Amino acid sequence: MLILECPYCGVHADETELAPGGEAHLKRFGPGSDIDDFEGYLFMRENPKGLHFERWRHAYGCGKWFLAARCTATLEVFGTYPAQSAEPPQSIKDAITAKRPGWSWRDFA
Amino acid sequence: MSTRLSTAGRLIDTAKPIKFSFNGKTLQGYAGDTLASALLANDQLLVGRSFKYHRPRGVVAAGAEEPNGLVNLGSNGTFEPNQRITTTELFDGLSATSQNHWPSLEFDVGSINTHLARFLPAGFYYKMFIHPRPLWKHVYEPFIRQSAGLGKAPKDRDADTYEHFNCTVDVLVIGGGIAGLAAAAEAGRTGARVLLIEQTAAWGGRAVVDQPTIDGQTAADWVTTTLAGLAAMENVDIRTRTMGAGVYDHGYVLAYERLRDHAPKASGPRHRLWRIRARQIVTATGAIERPLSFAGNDLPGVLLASAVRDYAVNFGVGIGDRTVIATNNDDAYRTALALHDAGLQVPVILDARAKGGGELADQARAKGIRVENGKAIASVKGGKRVTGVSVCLQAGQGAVLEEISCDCVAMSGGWSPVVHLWSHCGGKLTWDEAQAMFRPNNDRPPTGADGEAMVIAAGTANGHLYTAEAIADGWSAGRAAAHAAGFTAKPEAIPDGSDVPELPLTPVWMMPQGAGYDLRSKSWLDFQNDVKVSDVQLAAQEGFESVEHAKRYTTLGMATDQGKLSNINGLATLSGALNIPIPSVGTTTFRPPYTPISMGAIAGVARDDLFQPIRKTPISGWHESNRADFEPVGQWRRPYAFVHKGESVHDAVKREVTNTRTNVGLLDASTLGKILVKGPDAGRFLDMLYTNMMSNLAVGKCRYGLMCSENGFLMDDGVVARIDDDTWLCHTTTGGADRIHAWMEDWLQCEWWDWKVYTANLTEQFAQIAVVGPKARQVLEKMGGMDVSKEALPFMQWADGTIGGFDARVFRISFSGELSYEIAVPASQGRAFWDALLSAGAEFGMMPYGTECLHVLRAEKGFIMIGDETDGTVIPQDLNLGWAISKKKDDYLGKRAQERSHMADPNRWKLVGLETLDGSVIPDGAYAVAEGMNPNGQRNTQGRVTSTYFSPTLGKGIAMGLVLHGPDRMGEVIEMTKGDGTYIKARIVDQVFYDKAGEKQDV
Amino acid sequence: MSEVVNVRDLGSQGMVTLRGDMSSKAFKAACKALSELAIPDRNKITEADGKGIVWMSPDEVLLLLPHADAAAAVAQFAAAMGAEHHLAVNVSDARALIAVEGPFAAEVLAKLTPADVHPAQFGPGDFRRTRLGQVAAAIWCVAPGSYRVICFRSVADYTLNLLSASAEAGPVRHF
Amino acid sequence: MKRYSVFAIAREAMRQHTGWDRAWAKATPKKKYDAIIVGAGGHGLATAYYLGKNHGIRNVAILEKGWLGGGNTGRNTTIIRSNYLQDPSAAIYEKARSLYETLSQDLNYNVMFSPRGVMMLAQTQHEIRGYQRTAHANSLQGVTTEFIGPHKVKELCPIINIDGPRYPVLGALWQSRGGTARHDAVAWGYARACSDMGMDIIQQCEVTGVRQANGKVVGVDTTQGSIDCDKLGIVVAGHTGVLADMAGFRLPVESLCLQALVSEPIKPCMDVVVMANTVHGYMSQSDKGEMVIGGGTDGFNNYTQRGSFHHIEETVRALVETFPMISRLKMLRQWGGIVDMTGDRSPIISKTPLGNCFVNCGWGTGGFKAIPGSGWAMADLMAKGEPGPLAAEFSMWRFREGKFIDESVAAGVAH
Repeated sequence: MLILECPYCGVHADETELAPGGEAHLKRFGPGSDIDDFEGYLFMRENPKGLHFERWRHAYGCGKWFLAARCTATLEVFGTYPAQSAEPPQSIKDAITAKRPGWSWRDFA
Repeated sequence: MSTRLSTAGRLIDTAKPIKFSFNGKTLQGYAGDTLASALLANDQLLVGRSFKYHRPRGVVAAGAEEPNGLVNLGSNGTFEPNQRITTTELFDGLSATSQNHWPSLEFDVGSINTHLARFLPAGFYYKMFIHPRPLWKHVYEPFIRQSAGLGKAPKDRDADTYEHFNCTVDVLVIGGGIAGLAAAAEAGRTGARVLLIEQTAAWGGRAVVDQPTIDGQTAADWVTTTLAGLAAMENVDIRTRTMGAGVYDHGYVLAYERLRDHAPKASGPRHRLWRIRARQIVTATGAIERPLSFAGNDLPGVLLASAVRDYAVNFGVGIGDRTVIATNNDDAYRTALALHDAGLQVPVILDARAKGGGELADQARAKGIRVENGKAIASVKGGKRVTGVSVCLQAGQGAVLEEISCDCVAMSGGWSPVVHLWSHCGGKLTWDEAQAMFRPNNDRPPTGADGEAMVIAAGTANGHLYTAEAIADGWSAGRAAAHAAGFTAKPEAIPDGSDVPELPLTPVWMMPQGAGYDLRSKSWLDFQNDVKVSDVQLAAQEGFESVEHAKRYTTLGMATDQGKLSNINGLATLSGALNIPIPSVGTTTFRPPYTPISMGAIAGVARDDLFQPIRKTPISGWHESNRADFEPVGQWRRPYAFVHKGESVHDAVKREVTNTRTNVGLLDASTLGKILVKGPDAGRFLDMLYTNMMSNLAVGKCRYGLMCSENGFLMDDGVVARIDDDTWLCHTTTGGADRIHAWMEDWLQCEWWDWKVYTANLTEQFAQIAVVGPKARQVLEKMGGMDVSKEALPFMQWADGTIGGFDARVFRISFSGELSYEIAVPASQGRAFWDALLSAGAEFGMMPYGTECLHVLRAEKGFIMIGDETDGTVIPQDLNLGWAISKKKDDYLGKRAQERSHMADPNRWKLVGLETLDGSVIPDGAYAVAEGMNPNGQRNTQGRVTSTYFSPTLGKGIAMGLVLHGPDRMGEVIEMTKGDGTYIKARIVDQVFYDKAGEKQDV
Repeated sequence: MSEVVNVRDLGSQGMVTLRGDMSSKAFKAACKALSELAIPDRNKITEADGKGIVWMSPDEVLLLLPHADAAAAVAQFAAAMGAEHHLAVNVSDARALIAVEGPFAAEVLAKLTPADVHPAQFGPGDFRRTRLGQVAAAIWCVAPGSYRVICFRSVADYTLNLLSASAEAGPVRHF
Repeated sequence: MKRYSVFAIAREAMRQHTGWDRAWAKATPKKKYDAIIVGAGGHGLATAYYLGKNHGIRNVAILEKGWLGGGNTGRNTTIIRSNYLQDPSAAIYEKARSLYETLSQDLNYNVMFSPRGVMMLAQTQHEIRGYQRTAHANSLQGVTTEFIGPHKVKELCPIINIDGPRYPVLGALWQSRGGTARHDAVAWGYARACSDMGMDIIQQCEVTGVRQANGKVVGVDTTQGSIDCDKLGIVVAGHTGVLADMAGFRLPVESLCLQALVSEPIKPCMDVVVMANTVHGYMSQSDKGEMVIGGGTDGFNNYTQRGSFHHIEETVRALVETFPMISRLKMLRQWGGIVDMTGDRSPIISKTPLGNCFVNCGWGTGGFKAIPGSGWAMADLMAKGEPGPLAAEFSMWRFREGKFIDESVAAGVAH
């Protein structure tokens, strides 16, 4: 039963107050885009056993979407940050590096 | 015999006799008794039958680890099977019956199995009943099921209520023994929010039975003092009868409080399920004594040594007059001493250790108790109860040296810490060679959200069997937990416990060491599931080498006690058979709950009317009092039809359709989604959301729009109204309101966060009522107010104004093909407006209609319905809705997906109308068959029906469906499945069956 | 039983959703003008003589006022914001307001919400959007033993019954 | 290998069961195999079995990082049914169900297939239409199902509450030859039969790398050394993503935790499997007497085999409403398994970007019931190098074309 801190309202929300939204930092590919890119955008997922970046919505709360850095093997949470982020903030990256030196996820490291 | 001793027990109040019944026999116990102690006090040793061989079973333990003492408790609405008698507190009028036997407990036909035992080894059913095939289902399986299964199935609805409670604490201490008490006291001193829970009704755990000295007082006095101290702390809550059931991720703990099991007549919930968020968890859950594996160790009268002691000290019950004690450690000597002090005989203590015991042994000898070192039990004599034991050398193969008559055997194979809660969430274990036990590996604890340790094991649960160590460990666990949760205080003196020094135990996994097959096949490991030493050895022999395989193959540890007594002995036996060390065998996974918890408690208050929320419109009250036949739509309940007296539901629908087409109908459309979208970028946003162009919609006008998922599939539709320059109102389907609003917010927050758009879900702010039918305008004009003429308010436009004095927003839109006004008024006025419409409409024959009429009306008109024409695999193009897909836009959600080969495939099934040649109604779900079979031998298909109804207006069946190249095959006749293997002929026609020109809705 | 927790529907209550840049002068001024109140910190509510402002999310507050004044307030806010991007809507009828009052009122809520409503953590002026049983709700503490619950109108009956059942089941005596 | 029978039992009983040999042989890796299957769960073992039985390929190794059958095969709710809506699903699940009918005889191992009947409750008008549609589809797919009314439901399952206040039972989709089987026995039976054919089942052998040369797989690195092979089959359910990563390609798969629980055993009171999708719960009674209950899946990636408790709560809540008598039963044990979900919740049985490397995954919540059919189709694919009719539609590339096999459309959800 996860607890995640909503970066908007600061509430340490119970899992039952949140709605999971799948993998984070997906780039949308629209009309005319390459089929591989489009397939990657809609279907291909990192699905790592370990560090993962994912989307959550504080559904039973302020209603805002946010992103979380979490380990899928231990459920450790390294931090949460606003959905309006092209990549994880340095503070989160540092927090991960402290626990998982040499980590990488897609283009992030 | 088993009887009540003159020496009163600690926990019972002989001044308060209690009457109860067992198998119809009325018996007496005392306040403070458990059902087990009360039965034993009445010499009722035999309490049940085992699972597989239906062997006679007696109580073996005194606590939650009891595998045998399970009964059917209560009757009717309070009946409950598999109640554990050692944890069932006695109450006046308690009525219990024993389980798993026929015809009676004393004489059980099923016990024939015990004589067939040699034919029923581990996994026998995998090897037989294979031929002939039908016999398995019809003969063997029913027999196996009937003979398995323990308690009876409840029949009635549960008469009790349950509830949940959520709380957040800094430190949760599980276990009210001296370690737990010390932990709670120390954590409490720091000011941390502390919750201490104990599964039984009494504090102090084992210490108060054996009474070591703590801080110069007896353990009992120390417990009393400590409890007083805890009670005085504002920040500490202590609870008995509350079991730590499970530890989950991020400090989530389930606790199971049994509020009324001991007092059924009291009011309030029966159980309370605690959902605790703890920053730190201390598991001071104690340890469980292990049985010894010797032949006949399953006979009634063979108990754990500690249990025999508990019954004597706590309940003043002597299990036998003559008790033989078998042990491999010093602790069991305490039982001998306790029995001796209670005036009972202990003919001999058989200590499997060559050198025997320490100080406690000396005390025993001093009292004249015979102590035999290096000796063991070869076998126990007796049938339904112990009559004696034959003694042999532990080192030998069981050659009998002497026979000793006795009526009770107290066994002790050493102690195993209760590591369940430590292990639930990933805590690792380590094998302690010296004490022959798995204990928590404190270097690999369960970790929480921050990746740091969240559980600390304490006391005997942490492998510290001595009082001094246990209490000190508890103290430091409490201190460490509080500190980890951010609380500290100046340390005070560590509670000081004193112990009689003990000699180390010697692991004894088989008694005697060299027991032959005849003995091994009578030495029980799992008493309830009838798993013997020989079964585990057979599993190993057949290659079931992993502990998980052996467990599943033999069913060891899969009984209702989940192996609390059998697991360690079982895997020690396995390691012996495989000749590998115990730690390499490993343990099975510990899963919640620690002991079984009621389904009622898990469901909590969510039963009957509170099972799930029922969403109501402002007009629901009227529906309920006017014979509405409801259908659930999401969490809403919408009237399916309003059934008049003497009508069938079908008649009602016909009447509603005809009346709406000829006079005027009234529909409560309040459940439709109404989402306001506002801002400088709102138009641009809606152009991305809808397949249509919405930015160019003129203020005051309405437009029907489609929404697709990024996969291209049609997911919702509805009418969009342009409110003002930067504001649109989007109508969604009933089911879509919340989903689509969340969908909008998702895109606005996560993709186009620089766009200036705000949304608000106004679905519940308004009651929306559709006035539908040729006389709709007359009704509104009669009510007076705004001009609703065709000129002032043409089709597909909206206007604000008043109607009959109500502030209203009126939409000229139609989902029926009739002249139609959808009128939104503030929800608080919805019911009054509805009533006003009804009275104004009376003279025009106005009648309310339900969802089924709505469906028929739209089907006659050929309008699609999300969920009928769509199913998550249909794209707008399939439904000939290309006209609603803007060609001007280079992007909208779903557009890219619709460019994919399969989406653009000309062979996709397309929407058409269907009507049977004989006017009958095509069955729901019918498929259109095509010639031949596919490579998998399945009949080919060329389409399916999506909506099919009897049309009262046309007096025949009408349908819509998706058909291969349908629109190009008008007039063609295809065959549809009837479902009974036959087919019905249907002609492909235009999907619009009524008012093809669309004149009626535009008058 | 002397200990009783009272659960009742407070009837019609004016509520207006205001969305916009809460840091902007215009937004603050407009709120002030409507309520005489300052915008509260996050997860807080400010209340005074029949009016209140609730922090709902980083770009949204909820204005509490008499039901009759809601429509006018919407217009007034819109006027005050002028061209600045905002949203003001009357949601009075979309929601219900419930009072939960009595010695163990906090425990009644704790039976239904995962939020930590221990009086030591959730006191007067504290506000939380969360879940009660299976529905969304907003709760705040007016005074010790006195709480308010806002839920959607369509589930008002469910929420009332849920709270009543929890109240009738009696205190837990944990808080 | 000694045949199992009542006579064998009797013979062994007379000599203290000393004559039973290992159910499957202990094996150490050879240098090279014609085919290597990664994953000794039900699907992997069945694949190996049919490679040998149907295609004569017996120089096969099945590699298992833990213990055979120790994954989802041993932690599911053992439901077997084939009442699926879409043709490809119905085909492979019905193939599996029909193989289950005679599996005990084929394997000479009693897997206790119990065709007691499976019903899926319709509790809304929408569900009625959905299940009627499925019944029509099944009638053309050679799957025997029927849509039955509430009274037949009550007659088949007396403990059900058909007129609950919230969701009365309006009917059900009934498959009389659906049912359950003993999950462990399925894995053990296949393993024994594979071993009997001379195949090597190598447990405690984790694959650490996939070796390839010019676009083709040539072997694997394992914790027991390197092993060469001509063909590689990846059949590791929730851990498919990890293996695919080693093989150098990605799959449209996510790993989630699915939960289940059992009650304490009681005397027989329910002789059918009931699934109630509107309220999200399903239940059957095991031969031991436990009520076996399926819970929900977490919505987030999870490899811990520990799900979130609120799913258990929702499921039990639903079932107490549907079967009021279980309120006073007790939950004995809850657990979780890692299931692999694809974009359309249907499986993948497919070639991969790596030559001679094949994958079988994505069974999500529906794996156990499919084991024999899945193994049959995967063996066919590995033997011929091209998918046969059963596997044809389950390509890993179908998503890019939008060619979904979506079962959720039939109001039902797969279990």
